[in-house]
Amino acid sequence: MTGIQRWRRLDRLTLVFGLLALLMALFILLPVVKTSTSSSPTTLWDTLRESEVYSSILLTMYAGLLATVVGLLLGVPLAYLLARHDFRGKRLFEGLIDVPIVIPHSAAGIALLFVFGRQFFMGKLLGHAGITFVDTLAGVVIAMMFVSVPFLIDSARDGFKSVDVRLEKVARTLGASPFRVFFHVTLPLAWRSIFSGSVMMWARAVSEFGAVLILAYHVPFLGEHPTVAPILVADRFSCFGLDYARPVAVLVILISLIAFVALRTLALRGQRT
Amino acid sequence: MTGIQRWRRLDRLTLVFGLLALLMALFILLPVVKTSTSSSPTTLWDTLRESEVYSSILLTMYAGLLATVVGLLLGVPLAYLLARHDFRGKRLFEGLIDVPIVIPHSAAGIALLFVFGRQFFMGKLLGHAGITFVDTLAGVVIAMMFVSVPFLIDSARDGFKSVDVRLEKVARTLGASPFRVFFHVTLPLAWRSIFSGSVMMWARAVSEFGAVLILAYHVPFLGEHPTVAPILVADRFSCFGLDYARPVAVLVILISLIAFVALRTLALRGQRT
Amino acid sequence: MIEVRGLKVDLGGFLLRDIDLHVEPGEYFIVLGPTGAGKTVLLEAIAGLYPVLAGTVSVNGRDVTHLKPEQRGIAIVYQDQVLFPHLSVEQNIAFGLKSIKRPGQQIQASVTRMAQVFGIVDLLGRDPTTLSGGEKQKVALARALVTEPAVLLLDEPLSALDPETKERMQQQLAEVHRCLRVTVIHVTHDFEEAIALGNRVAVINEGQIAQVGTPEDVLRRPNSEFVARFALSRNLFTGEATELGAGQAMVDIGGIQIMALTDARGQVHVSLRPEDVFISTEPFQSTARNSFAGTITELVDRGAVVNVTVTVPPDFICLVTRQAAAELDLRKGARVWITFKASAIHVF
Amino acid sequence: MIEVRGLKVDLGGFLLRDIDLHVEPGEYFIVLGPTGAGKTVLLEAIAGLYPVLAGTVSVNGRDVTHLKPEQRGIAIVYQDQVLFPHLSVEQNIAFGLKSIKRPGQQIQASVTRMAQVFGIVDLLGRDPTTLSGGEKQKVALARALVTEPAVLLLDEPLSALDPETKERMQQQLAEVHRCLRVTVIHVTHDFEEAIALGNRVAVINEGQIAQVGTPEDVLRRPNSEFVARFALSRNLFTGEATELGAGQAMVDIGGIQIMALTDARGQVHVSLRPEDVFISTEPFQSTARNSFAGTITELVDRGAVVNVTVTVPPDFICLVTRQAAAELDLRKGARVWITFKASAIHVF
Repeated sequence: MTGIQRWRRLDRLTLVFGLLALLMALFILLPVVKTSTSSSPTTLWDTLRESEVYSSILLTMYAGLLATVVGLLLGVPLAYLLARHDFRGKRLFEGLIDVPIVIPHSAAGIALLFVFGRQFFMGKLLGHAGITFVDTLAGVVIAMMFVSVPFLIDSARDGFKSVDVRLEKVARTLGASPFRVFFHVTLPLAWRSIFSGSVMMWARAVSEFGAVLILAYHVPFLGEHPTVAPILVADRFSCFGLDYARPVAVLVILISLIAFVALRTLALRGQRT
Repeated sequence: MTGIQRWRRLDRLTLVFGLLALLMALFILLPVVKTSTSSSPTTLWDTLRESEVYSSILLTMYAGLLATVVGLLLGVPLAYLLARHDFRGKRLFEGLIDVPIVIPHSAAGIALLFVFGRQFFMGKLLGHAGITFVDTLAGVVIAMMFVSVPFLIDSARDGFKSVDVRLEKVARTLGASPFRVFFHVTLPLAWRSIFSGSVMMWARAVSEFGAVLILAYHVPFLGEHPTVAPILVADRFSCFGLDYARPVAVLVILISLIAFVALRTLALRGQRT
Repeated sequence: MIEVRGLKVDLGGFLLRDIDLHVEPGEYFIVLGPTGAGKTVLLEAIAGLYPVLAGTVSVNGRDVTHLKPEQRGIAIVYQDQVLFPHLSVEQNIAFGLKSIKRPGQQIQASVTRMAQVFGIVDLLGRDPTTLSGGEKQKVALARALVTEPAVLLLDEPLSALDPETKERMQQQLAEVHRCLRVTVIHVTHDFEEAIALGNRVAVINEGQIAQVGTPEDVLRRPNSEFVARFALSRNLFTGEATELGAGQAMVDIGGIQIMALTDARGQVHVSLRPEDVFISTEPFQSTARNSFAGTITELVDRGAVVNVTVTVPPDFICLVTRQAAAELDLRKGARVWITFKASAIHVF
Repeated sequence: MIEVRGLKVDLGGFLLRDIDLHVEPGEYFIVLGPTGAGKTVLLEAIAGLYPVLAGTVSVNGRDVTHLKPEQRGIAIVYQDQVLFPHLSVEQNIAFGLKSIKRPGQQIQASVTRMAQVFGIVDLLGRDPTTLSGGEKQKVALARALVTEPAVLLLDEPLSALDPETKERMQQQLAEVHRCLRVTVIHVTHDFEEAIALGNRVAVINEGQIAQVGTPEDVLRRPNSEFVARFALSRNLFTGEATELGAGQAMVDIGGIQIMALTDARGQVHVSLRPEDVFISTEPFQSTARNSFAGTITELVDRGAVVNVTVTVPPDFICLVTRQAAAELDLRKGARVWITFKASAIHVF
């Protein structure tokens, strides 16, 4: 009788949906799991010790971190203002902020070239100040930031929205300046959303391929000229074939996965600052 | 006096944040706007008439659409089950579903090769059935789906979660089968989230570069061998330089933008089915 | 008819256990319990919407324990109605009939008839999110009853309504039950609802059924503190109200007639708070409309105050201060007059 | 002292306009208005947290209209307290002092002193999300008062509390106001709160101030229906309560002494519903503890019932049925006895 009762809960809908869901889950998980386990630890270790590989991975992580830091510095204020103020055309503006997610990555790179390229506009301006973007670390950072910062802005905005504006009002009447209110009340309470947005931004930044390829293929970094890891994988694949590309792919997938899982766990746990 | 009063609202925090936010907004909007307006309509029209360009754009849109449809078919059931059932390790599972967002795009392509490549596993299996993925439309679709379906699943799951489960329970007691309940109560009420998730998925799919490059560079399509638009832009840039790549980049940015804004407006408006 | 035997349900923290209910065909059965006693889950378990650990449910002699919710012939109406927000009122009511694939014409006729019963024909084209609480409740009831369920489960159907709407809905529930002769299980934490509507009442306490009986039984011989506390806080009578000028009525509560301010007529319930009753040793002329001679049958000391039971008959519980009791020398067997104002009487 | 002149605020739909308030130093000023009258926005406008369209606000003679909220010396306590959820109780209270950069030792001393005033020393280490409603309210008040604001704004501080906690908080508010001599503006929709706490009351109706005066003034000569309806529904008196055994007190309301069931002592307010008063043409012995002779000075016909004013003095409003009035031949100038039970008296 209990057997029947247990089976009864699996009605036809759940069975059909379960089957379809299983296909989707396998489709996502199989490639990840299969690739992660396809190279021996020794091969991976040897690959990591190649100077081209480790300088590439270092460059990717470092540029991703820089992009995230700059994104925090400029994106968090924007997110705060969007959460607290209403204005005409806000909806459209918020839509435009999400545009980098939509446009083809290589086209994003070209769009960035139009603004930051040596012969154009800001590029010229900043060039006079000695800052160039084409084939430099700054270019990698800018390409990464462009395609990934919308994730941070969206998440931070939702975080700020969930902080009761009356907490800020009370703090003001208690004698706190707007800056003190922001750093001692609003930011600590929205921190979790900002942090998990940063993790998403960082993850998206280090995985970027197209925009970086256009703007900054090989860049001078730590005395070498590495390229970012996603490009390295593609280069090895197109020049030497799958077998040669595999260990690098596995390595960057594993590193991305471990960093993402660790940071995500931290984001879910760290309710308090 | 009213002048003073109006200025008073712009306290120092708002000024500083406004400045930083302005930098961020310009950083995102300038490249998009500048590129969109940098080519004359005549040039764009001529570019669009090149067979290489329009077959590439058609391929991109068509493959993106197919990926989204398959994503809906398999991802919506998964999202529904995740919204309605709890199980051990659900948190971890939901994290793994988001993994394709994190891993480098080119590495994602390699991971897919490991499962769908001719000499591997599923690829072999499906190869016997006459379905191959390397350098075919199916490969483009799979690469696009892999990197973009998490957006749909997350959005659909949140949509299903916001539908009161008691609506489903009442419908059951009124004599409706689980399937009728799903298609006549749950789906119409979660439709808006699913639709806007589909828009995000489609946008992410047509913008993908790295994974498609690895899995299916040039594919047979409508009697030609086009590549997807993001790759076309990068190829033209690396082979012929910026001036030659520009009109194509502008074209795909404009098409993506228009489609995204139109679909997003539809998603925000279409509260009822 | 519905019969529940040995039902056991896990409420995540505590258990509902050994739930036995036997409800006669056409009976209006009340399940009474304090907030948080798991009453909603009990209804969902009966309807097949919540997993049960043990026990059986039968409807009209058929064991439905292993049937799906849509096969049981049991309808449920939740406290906050949960109307389908994407369907019109008419489509809401028609939903059940369309699910069981009735022909279109028959659906049309049934929906119209049910809308007439509830007086909501005007609302059929409306969007349910624009309705008031009382209107939503009527639509939810119509949606449930149009499928002609063998049993109707009501989850606190009156508790979210304002007092005035609540009174009207209560009358409508009683009327609909009388006309459609559906078997009803109605869960509530409100005693007056239980007394006004229930043929029989089951009291749930700490996950078990503490008592089953007529409302009078339960109130006279309460075996849970929850009921006892309520029973001591009210004088409750059932009677026949007859017209006595606009806004006033004379209620015959068996033996004596009391005057009350109400528009209700016919079978009614009346309640009177013990602190609103005066005791005097002699009759007197005052503006109080109700004055009766009786005998003190019980005195219960409660610190600063004393609960005095005066048998007229019926019994009235009166609350007086200790000094007053001493001064008037109230003691068992003494002959006294009780007096209370017409405005102190609550009719429901 | 705080002075508001011609304040005009857009509430998105309607306007608060021509708001003039003059509150004396150390006064406890009540703003009374129905729910949805924009009372919270009024307080936010005074504190500089909501944009004003016109008008000025001065605190102790200084025009603060163009100052930032943190420079006004006006503290606000919201109905649901909004304590900082990421700070401990102690850090919540210390927040204001840290903002104005007091030395650490002084902060420690002030926080401890304020915690003693409110009896929350034990709670200092707690997480505010774990506190009860009453405890949260004390912390919110301590957090506001520790900064020694010139004016304290209270937004319905008692309405979210259960009746018992509410009574204690009300006493504590009165006490704190007396000890700390802070100027208070307290908005509420509750008359009894206004009467119990207010030195003066301003009644807001339809976006404007309808009336300002002592609670008695406003109640005796109401110029809004909102006040009038309340004034007619209660007999309200102020008096001195003295011990009369545990749980009982004799309240001297100027001329007569009435008995009540309460633990309150000293200056109190008492209310009595008109339907709880009996009128008789002769005195009589009963359990009712309060019986006084008086003269009928007014009769107001209200359909099935009649409002009778009996001057003892003071004046009592009594509600009797039309028949009772006719039967006893109640008319203006007649000598009658009024009687009510000790348990019918509400002391607050």
